[in-house]
Amino acid sequence: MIIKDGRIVAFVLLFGSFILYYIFTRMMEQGKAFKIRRLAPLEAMPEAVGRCAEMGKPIYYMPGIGTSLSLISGAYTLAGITILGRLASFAAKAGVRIRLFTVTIDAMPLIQETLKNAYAAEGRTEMYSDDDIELIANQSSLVSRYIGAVQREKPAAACLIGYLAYESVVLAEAGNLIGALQISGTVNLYQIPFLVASTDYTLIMEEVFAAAAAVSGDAGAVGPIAAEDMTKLVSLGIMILGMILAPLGIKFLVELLRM
Amino acid sequence: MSFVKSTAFKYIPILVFAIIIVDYFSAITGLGPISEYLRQFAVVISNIALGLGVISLLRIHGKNVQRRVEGRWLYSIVTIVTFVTVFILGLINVNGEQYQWAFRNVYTTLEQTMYASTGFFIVSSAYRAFRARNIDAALLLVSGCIVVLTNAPIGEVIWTGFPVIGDWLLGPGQLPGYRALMLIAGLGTIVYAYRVITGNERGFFGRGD
Amino acid sequence: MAYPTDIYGILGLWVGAVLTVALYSYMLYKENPLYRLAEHIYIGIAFAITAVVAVQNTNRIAITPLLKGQIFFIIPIILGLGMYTVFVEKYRWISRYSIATLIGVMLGVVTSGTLIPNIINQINSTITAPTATTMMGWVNFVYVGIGTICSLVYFLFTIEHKGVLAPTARVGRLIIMVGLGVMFGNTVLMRMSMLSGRIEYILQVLKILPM
Amino acid sequence: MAGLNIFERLDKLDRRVYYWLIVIVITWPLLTPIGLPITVKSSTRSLYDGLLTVQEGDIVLIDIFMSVGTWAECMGGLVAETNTLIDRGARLVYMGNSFDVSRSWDRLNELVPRLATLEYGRDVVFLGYYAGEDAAAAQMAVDMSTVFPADHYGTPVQNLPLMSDANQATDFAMVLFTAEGEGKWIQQWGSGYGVPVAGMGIAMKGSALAPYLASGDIFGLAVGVRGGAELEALARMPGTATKTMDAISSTHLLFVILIVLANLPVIYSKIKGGK
Repeated sequence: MIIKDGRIVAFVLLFGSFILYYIFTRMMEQGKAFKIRRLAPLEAMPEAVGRCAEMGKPIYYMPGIGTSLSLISGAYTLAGITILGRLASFAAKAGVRIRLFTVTIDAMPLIQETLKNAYAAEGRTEMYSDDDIELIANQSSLVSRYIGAVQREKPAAACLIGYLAYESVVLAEAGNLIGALQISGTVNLYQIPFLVASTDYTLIMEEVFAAAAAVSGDAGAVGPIAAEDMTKLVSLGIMILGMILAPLGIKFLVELLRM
Repeated sequence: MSFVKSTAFKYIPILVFAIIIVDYFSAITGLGPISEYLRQFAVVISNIALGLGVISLLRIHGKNVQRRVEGRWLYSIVTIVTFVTVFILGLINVNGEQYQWAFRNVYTTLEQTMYASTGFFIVSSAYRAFRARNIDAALLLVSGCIVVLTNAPIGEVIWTGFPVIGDWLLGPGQLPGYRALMLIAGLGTIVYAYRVITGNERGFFGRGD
Repeated sequence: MAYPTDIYGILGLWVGAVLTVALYSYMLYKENPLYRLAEHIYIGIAFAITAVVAVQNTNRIAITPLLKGQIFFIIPIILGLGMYTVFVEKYRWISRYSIATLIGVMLGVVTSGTLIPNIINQINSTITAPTATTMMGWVNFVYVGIGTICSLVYFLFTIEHKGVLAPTARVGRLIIMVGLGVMFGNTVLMRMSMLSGRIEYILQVLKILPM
Repeated sequence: MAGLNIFERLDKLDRRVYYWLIVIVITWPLLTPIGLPITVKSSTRSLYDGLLTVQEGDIVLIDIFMSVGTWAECMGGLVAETNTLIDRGARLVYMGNSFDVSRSWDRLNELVPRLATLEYGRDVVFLGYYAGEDAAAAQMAVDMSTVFPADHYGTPVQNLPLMSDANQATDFAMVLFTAEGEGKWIQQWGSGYGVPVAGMGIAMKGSALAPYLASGDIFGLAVGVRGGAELEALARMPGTATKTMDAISSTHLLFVILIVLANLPVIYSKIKGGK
């Protein structure tokens, strides 16, 4: 067998999805319109930046605590950095300073370029400063640093978008205490309840990725998102069929999925 | 040269991805070690890149000291001195008594303490979130409280029914929500990977900018 | 474990206790100089220890094999050092190669790590008939199955929630709320056990509780 | 605050009030233990029963995934497991992929003085830190010595008699995970080589691992400090986890009371709004 046992379905799933994404991208390029849903957290960004401009305060950004871009958490960190680009263009227009805290040290060049590009696009290259990117060694020391800075500087808004773990409740509550407008988002499902509880807007699970796509808005980004709903429908179909087959004692589908 | 500077690197993620994923699916021997080496390469790159963080730390705090920024520079000295001392001690001998003392009494303590501080924040977070404004919030509240009372021995003392309902909630009760969230996270991740691979994600390795 | 008798041991315990109190003074009082001191010690020591570990790792994974003749370990070393070109505008393109390698590995790890656990296993567990053929087993099977389907419908976004989809998505949302409540409640256990550990430590240092 | 009724005042309660309340309700039972009875959950019992099937000389792998931050949650259970396994005469191999794992190992030795009575290298080995998840576990399953050419103290594994008997997955009677990182053992050692897998997880693992428990992929699970206390009760060795349980009771009760208080203003305003 060319494909390892137990991974055939995974193979079909991965490349089947890729083909589907490609088809939808092409459809979109040929004029078919897909509506990407409204994402309130993204739409709240101008408000957050506006508030900072009004109060003369910076906005805080935290793309999560993934230790390296090369890990699974790196995907969420990367999405967080893409969304940072969007925020930075609003911030550049309003002249609001972004202060960023991160432990993903190997993402530093990427963060730097994202900010520099966003500022340059608005003709505000002078806004960039290396000092606004604070790299911190690990998760818990970042927590101590962030909540300390929040109290001292009292930012008017904060974004926590990326791979978040236990710190989400601490950072969000610290921001809440000073009345900052907070936008959050994570794919770590254990943290969703805390973010929903303590921040004003939350990107839940895949919305983080959808938001990163909405940032660019072109066919290559939006098409696959529309196709994703198709993969959900397929999953639903399999589950409904399986639910009917199980009581009849037919194990065919279960066996098939194990392939 | 401009190809090397501005374009060639965009193909590297695709190449590396292809090697790892082919190794994952196929039984071709020989790819396994390459894929494993690539993962190790990533670890090495990240570890070497840590120096960027050290530079950032020394620059930010060094500037504070140099400019005598009020209310900050003395603290910045503490940061720099702590870093330099412990780092040098560690380089000399990681099993040395002084380094281990700092590790055990300062670092370990701070780690445990900061992590545990969530115990405070989780309560104030719940105090605000757990309000039965509508049926959705009421369900969150009730299921949360039952689990809390299931985990604590006192719950059983109050009512023997708590662990019974709680164990159901911890098992099948929460499973559909958990599964659906896992599923959409998974499907969303695959889409995202596709966008990065095809260069449709912004950023310097994307098509845009 | 007994209460230490040597000066370094006792000093260590007290340093630990003071740092614990310093960090908690933020929550129990407010941001203050003592907290700030602990914070600055923390970011310094965390970097020191992470950096020592990074040096060890680099040595172990790359430099030792390189010196033993595994010449290709020069690649990650060069790519790692390439990261530092961000400080020189003219050569910063080199850092893109390092980042590109990291992202490539991430893509491989993410896709291979997601397909089976996140997607296929979740679907398969939902449609696998219960092993114990009790009444409760089947009730749970039906609840979990229908619940998962409803919750997934809630997350359909390009298709409007109309007709039969509207009540399905609504039920889905409620079921997700139950799940989130359980996760919240469960997390409380861990947070409180850790906080209790810290308070016990302080009481031990003060010799109120035995070590 | 004048002019506000009690409910509105409750709504605006300074959070430091309940932060202090938490400190008080944790301290109080630590000083005067109540000792509420702890009922053992079935998943913990199956873990313990599994430990009791270990025969003299069997080799058990214990993966200490926890960082020092998680001691309060998982150390009690790890101690109870270790003690039980020593009673059974098992040979123990410890490792972990948190870089501070050596601190956890030292702490375990302080809490289980009997570990020192075993002969190091023959009955017990601490291999130390390893990096990576599935790939590392898969490699260990085939040839342990390629992942760990030497133990934590730098002794080559060839010089450790225990490791010559324990060089691949099938040499082990079971794998116990601690805190997290269970996925690789379930996938690589459980499904791959049929090695029984179980362990103790942080509280959140109670939800995440429920399906694995139901399907038999893991034979038992102790959940968080509560699970640790249950293990201690089964092994009749009350320790750190049991001590914590009173504080767990008091804080959890406080938590529920605060939630009820928080809801009074909501109910009040609903009644008032309804009029």
